[in-house]
Amino acid sequence: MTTNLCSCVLHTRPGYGTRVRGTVTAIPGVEVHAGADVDKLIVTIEDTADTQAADVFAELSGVPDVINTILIYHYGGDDLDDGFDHTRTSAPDGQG
Amino acid sequence: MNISRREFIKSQAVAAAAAAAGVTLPASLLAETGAQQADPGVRWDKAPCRFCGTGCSVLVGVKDGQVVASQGDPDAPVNRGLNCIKGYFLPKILYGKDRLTQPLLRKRDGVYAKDGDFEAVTWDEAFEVMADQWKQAIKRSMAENAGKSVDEMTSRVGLFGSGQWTVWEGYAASKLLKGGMRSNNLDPNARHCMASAVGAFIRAFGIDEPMGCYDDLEHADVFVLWGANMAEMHPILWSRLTDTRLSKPGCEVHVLSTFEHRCYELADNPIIFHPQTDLAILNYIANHIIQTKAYNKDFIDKHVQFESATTDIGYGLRPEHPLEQKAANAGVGKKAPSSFEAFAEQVAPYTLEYTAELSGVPQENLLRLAKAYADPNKKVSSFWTMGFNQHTRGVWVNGSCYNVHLLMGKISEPGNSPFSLTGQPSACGTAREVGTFAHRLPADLVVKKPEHRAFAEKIWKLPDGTIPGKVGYHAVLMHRMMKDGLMNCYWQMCNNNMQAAANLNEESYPGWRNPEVFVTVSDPYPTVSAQAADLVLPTAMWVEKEGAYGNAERRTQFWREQVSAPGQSKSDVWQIMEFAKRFTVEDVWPEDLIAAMPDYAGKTLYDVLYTNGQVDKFPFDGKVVDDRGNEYDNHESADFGYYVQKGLFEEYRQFNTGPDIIKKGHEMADFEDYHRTRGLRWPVLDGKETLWRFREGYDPHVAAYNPDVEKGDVYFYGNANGRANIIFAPYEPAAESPDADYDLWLSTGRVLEHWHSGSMTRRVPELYRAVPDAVVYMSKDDAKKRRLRDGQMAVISTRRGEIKARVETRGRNRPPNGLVFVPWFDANRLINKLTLDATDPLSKETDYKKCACKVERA
Amino acid sequence: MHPKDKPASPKRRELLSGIARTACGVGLFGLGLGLYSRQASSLPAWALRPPGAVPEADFNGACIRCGLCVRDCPFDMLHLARLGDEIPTGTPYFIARQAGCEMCEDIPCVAACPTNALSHDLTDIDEADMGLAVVVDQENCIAFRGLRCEVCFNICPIRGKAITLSMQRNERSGKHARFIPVVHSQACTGCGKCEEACILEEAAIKVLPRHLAQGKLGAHYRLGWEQKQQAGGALVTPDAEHRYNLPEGMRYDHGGEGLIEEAVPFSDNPMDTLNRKGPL
Amino acid sequence: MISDRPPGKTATSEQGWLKAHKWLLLRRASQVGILALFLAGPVAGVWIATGNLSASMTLDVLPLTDPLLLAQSALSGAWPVQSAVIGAVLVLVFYALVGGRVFCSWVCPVNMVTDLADWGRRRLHVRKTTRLSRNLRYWLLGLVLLFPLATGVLAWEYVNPVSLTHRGLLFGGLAGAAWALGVLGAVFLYDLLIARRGWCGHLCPVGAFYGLIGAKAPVRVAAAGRARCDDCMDCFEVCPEPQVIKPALKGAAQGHGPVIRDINCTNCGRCIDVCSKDVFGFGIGSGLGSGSGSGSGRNAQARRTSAPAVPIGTPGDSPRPTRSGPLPAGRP
Repeated sequence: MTTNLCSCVLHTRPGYGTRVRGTVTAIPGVEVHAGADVDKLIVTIEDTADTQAADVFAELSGVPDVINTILIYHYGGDDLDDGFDHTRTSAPDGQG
Repeated sequence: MNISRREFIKSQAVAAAAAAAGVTLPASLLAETGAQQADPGVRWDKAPCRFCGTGCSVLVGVKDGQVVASQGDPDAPVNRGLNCIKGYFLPKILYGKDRLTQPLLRKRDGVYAKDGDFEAVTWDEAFEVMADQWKQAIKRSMAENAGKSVDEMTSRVGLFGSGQWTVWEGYAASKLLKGGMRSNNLDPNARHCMASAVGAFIRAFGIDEPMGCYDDLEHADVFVLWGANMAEMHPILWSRLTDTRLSKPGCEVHVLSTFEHRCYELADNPIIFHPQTDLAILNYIANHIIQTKAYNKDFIDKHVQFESATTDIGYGLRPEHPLEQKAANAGVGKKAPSSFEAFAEQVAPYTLEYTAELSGVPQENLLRLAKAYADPNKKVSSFWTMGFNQHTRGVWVNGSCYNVHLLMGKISEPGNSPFSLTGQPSACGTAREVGTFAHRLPADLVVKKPEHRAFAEKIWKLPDGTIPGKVGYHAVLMHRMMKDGLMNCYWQMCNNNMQAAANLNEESYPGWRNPEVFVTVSDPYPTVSAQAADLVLPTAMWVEKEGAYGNAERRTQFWREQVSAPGQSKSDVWQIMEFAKRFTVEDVWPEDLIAAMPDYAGKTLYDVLYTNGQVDKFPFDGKVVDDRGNEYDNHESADFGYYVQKGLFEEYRQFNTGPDIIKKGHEMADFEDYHRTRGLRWPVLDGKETLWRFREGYDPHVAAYNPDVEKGDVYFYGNANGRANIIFAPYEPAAESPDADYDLWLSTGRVLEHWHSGSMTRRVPELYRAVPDAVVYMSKDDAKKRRLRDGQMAVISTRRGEIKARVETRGRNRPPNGLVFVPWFDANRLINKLTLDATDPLSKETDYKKCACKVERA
Repeated sequence: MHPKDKPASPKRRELLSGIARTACGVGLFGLGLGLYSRQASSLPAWALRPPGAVPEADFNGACIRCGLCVRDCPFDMLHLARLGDEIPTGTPYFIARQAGCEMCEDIPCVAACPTNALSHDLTDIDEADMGLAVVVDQENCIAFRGLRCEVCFNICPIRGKAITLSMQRNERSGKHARFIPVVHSQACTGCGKCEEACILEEAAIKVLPRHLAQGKLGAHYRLGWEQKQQAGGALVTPDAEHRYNLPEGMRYDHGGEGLIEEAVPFSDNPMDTLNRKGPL
Repeated sequence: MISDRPPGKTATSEQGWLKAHKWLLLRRASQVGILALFLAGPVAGVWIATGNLSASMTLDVLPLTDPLLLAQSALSGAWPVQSAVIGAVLVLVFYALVGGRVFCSWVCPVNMVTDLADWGRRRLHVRKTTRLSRNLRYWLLGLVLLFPLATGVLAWEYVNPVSLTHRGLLFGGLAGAAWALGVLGAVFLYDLLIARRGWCGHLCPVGAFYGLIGAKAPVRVAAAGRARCDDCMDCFEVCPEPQVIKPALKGAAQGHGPVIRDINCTNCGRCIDVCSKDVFGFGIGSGLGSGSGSGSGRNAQARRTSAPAVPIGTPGDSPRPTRSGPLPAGRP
């Protein structure tokens, strides 16, 4: 099964970085890593059981106070949770 | 610290987006993305540092069979991730451009010739020629020993080993020489380094090695440095000491040396004394303690007995030397029983006035030092290294320091510690503990005692009377014997004695190049020693083999083989065991000895010593696997077909661990335990380390030996009566002092950037650039008097030779007028041409710190 | 062409116009040379002048590019800039990272200089000013990370004055000290030995021209404590004695310590202790 | 007529090759020898003369300084050191005696290249040349001295081929030597293709300066045997400053003496070599006080007759050089 993982930069209206972070974090598969203080959110989007990363990405531009979204990185491949590590038994999310 | 593939991809995605947006990532995230990107595919594993006796742990990063990265081990208790400048460059020592990769033999017309040129040969040819030489020499020894008792036997073959050997290398060598070849001519370079400390430990406590540990560095209120430039020689310990000095209110540092060095930057009480007068200063302190009645009477009554050393014992020179002729008791180490009152009388002449006059130290400095020791409320740790050990009265001066601590009872508890630091990474673990000294057997046993020999023969499954009872030739004596043609085969491993041994021109070099002598040198690099050898064997070093080192605080640390050695290089343990295959018992043992164990007839020494059911007990399935699933090679085990290191270590453990051992107190943990830990401090009992020895609560042996011991009290179980010895020794002058012709003291030593003889550190370009050449440190006045300026070439000469070096009056070492200091690492300036081969008659350790020289314009 | 209209003969005219042409040509050449020389006179920050060099603006006039200083350097660490180098051609320089100045006491390079481009007023090498060492990278300097290096300190010829070590606690390890190199601008001669010896792949300590290396305090501002020390006392009338309302057992130090609890908390009267106010 | 016969051929055939190249060989020996003295240090480790033509120290005792450079340095405001002043005075006195432009023909390494270019012109029959004023060099000299005064920078030293070459060879190692060759190559091509004797004879301010120093030098070439001249023109053909010959050789009628008094005569002696009629020879003239060739009289305007020169290297003598090999006072 194919898994998608993207990262993108979300530009928000000046001063709304923190607020937008709260909004988008609630979306399944979305994680905000940094940048709320400078109104440029560093966001990753992963496929979940119900959603495709691409759809979520499109959805993000519709979030209030988001000015622009730029896709930076996309990974699409198999077996994201297999074969890399022998010592860890459980992946951080069990959705691979 | 693997992360999952998903996390890895995600971290890359985040890093890319952050870079695009110009957003700074939080440190925690950065570490995750950064670390994984910086070293993908690097396998990390731990190893102790290759250099000094501190025993810092490092992590070694290997990729594609090369050590590509290193870091201080953040989980190591000694260094907590830190390194000194040498440790920083550890990987580079493996990759000097001139690594030796094949055996080299001096040849002419296709055959070995002493005056031939080096040619590449196979290992087979190398060992064939070498074994032939050794067999001839052993044959002569056997003829000479015919009819002699085991206590009178001598041998014409010898091996010069090392405090840089791994534990099993030293053990395998000890077994081959003493058990196999019946030669006690096995001595380590620790003879030049730690022998005086060993002698004093045995004389005072009956058991070797410090009672304290590095944690004393955090617990002491007062630090006293006696002839130890810790700031440069034990850099990480010095940073611990400094931290304590900075952070603990009232902490003070006393530094004593014959010249000003980096430690004086931190000194609260800086003391520069005239060479050799440390003996007097220590007696003055003892006198002060007694005069002011500050001594711990209770401790003395319960735990101490008094003795008195034989005096006027000479200087360990050749017997025909005038100084030896003049000495009343040359080489006599006997002690006479004494008492507190007698001791008090003996130290009484060492008054403040007399000592200040003799030592050149202002009275107030001496008094301050004595008061620090005498203050019952201050915990005092004394540290010393070569200033005490490389001393014609090294055993005495070590002992006099114990005297002071014992008078006050300031010993064997946190912060109160007389502490002998070591120079080499395994001076303790290998040189001392596995019996590589000419007089020793593993675990503090000695060849002189028949019951010790019998115990070793039992473990080694050898016939009774195999091990000779006469002490072999020590390091300095070996060179004299070679020069005199009485020792004919010499094998040097893992050190550089041609650069180390004193009086090169008159003793070492003529000895090595004596046509009657065959010299083998095993080394990774073409050192001065290799140049002077007849056969050079390329050697695997450091993490090119599985190893174990024991540092100065009794901590034994293991590492696995990380990378393969280049070319045909082989580890020392491989060389020793492989060489043993060249000898049958008939070659080395007389018939009556073989008759005692007829099963051994026709067998090789390899069969007898190493495939004895013990060393070859642990199977090897082609790889070593760690607890994270990483796989490592082990070339020796692959070659011999069993887990060599484990077999040797576990057999060695029969000497120090077990119900029937002779000398308790050296217990060690299982082989595998050491691979799991950042080292363990012995004795390890029930899996627990011992931090402070001889004190109830810290050391379980105390209660075992003395069930009536009070809580927290001490018991010096190394001695049969449980008491430590306070041994009076007077001040006696140095072997050679400045005079009209040679008007300066010459002291030698080391620098932070280079270690051992510079054979490794000088091959690190950055270290070489930082300190390229040895210079002669001298005072501005002395330089001016000789019309010398900084940077000018000067000739430094003694009665034995001369070298040229640039003058340095502004450097890190500031000698007082009348003394010059030359560091030791520079193969182009062999300071050992100048130094005198006078030794402590008791420890046989050379005094590299004192002889007379002159300095002139080149 | 109306030769008769002109008072000058054709020959004279030719001569005059020739002179004019020459003057023009030479002028243009001079302009070009001037522009080129301005550009060629700039010294990159990594190139250092020998000891005693006059300020760079004067140096390019004073130095006659003879190379005698280079030849007289006993350590061969001086170079003469070649055509095409970024350094004014023919002038002496050294690159600290390659080889620093050994600071000979007799300063042979200065003695050799025929023009005072290396000022003969410099007689004490410790007074030389070739630049100023700066620890430019505190992130990668391993001493800042707690490793025991101190090569720059060890090699510094103005020992203990130009570079000192500031000993600080290593909070991360909790039991080691850090030995941090600190450069003192008054004592540093810019000899470059520290940069040469720095064991990093890129030196973390670099010698820079002083104008690049140093900040400058606003002309109006003085450091009070330094001025007080220099003056040997307060610049204005010292503070009068202060007195404070304090509970028993407390003291107040005006000088800086502030509130101090007395070492002996017990009064002879047990009731005082029992009835004492405040937290236990 | 001239072009078809290499100059000096007649002299060679009549008097032998060696004699027809005597002064040329001596000059080359001097130029190469001086260079070798300097190169012996960096190449072979034999330190005889250190520094370069700008300032040097020979055997640790003899300082020599280029007075022009010292003047520039001083004009920029730098106070010279005593030894440098002594060195400059020594140089000034020497060239004032032997002829200023002796520097050009006997010392300067660029001369070998420009001579080569001129030889190439003859061999390749390059006739085209840009006409330049021979006075251009004085303009440039003025400019050279003006620069340090105005800007405090020795601007000339950034482009001076003489010192660039010498420094390149002595201090630059292989790369420096390559640069030196490059600079020399440029001068060579300029002289070969653009202007005959363009550099040394028209532009070089260093030569101009030395010419002025030696204005009244007693050592001169004299056309003592001008009566024998057969008008072969070889001397004009080889002379780097041919304008200097005419008054002495052909000016008898105008009352000119036979001594070449022009300050731009480089005392190279090439005219002596190539003349099959032994017209020329070196001599010590009483040039001082003759008033000729001074300041304004640059262009062969020796107006007064003066005492005939005393020949010192006259034809027929065995080759007896005035100096053997490298000049001992070798103007660095």
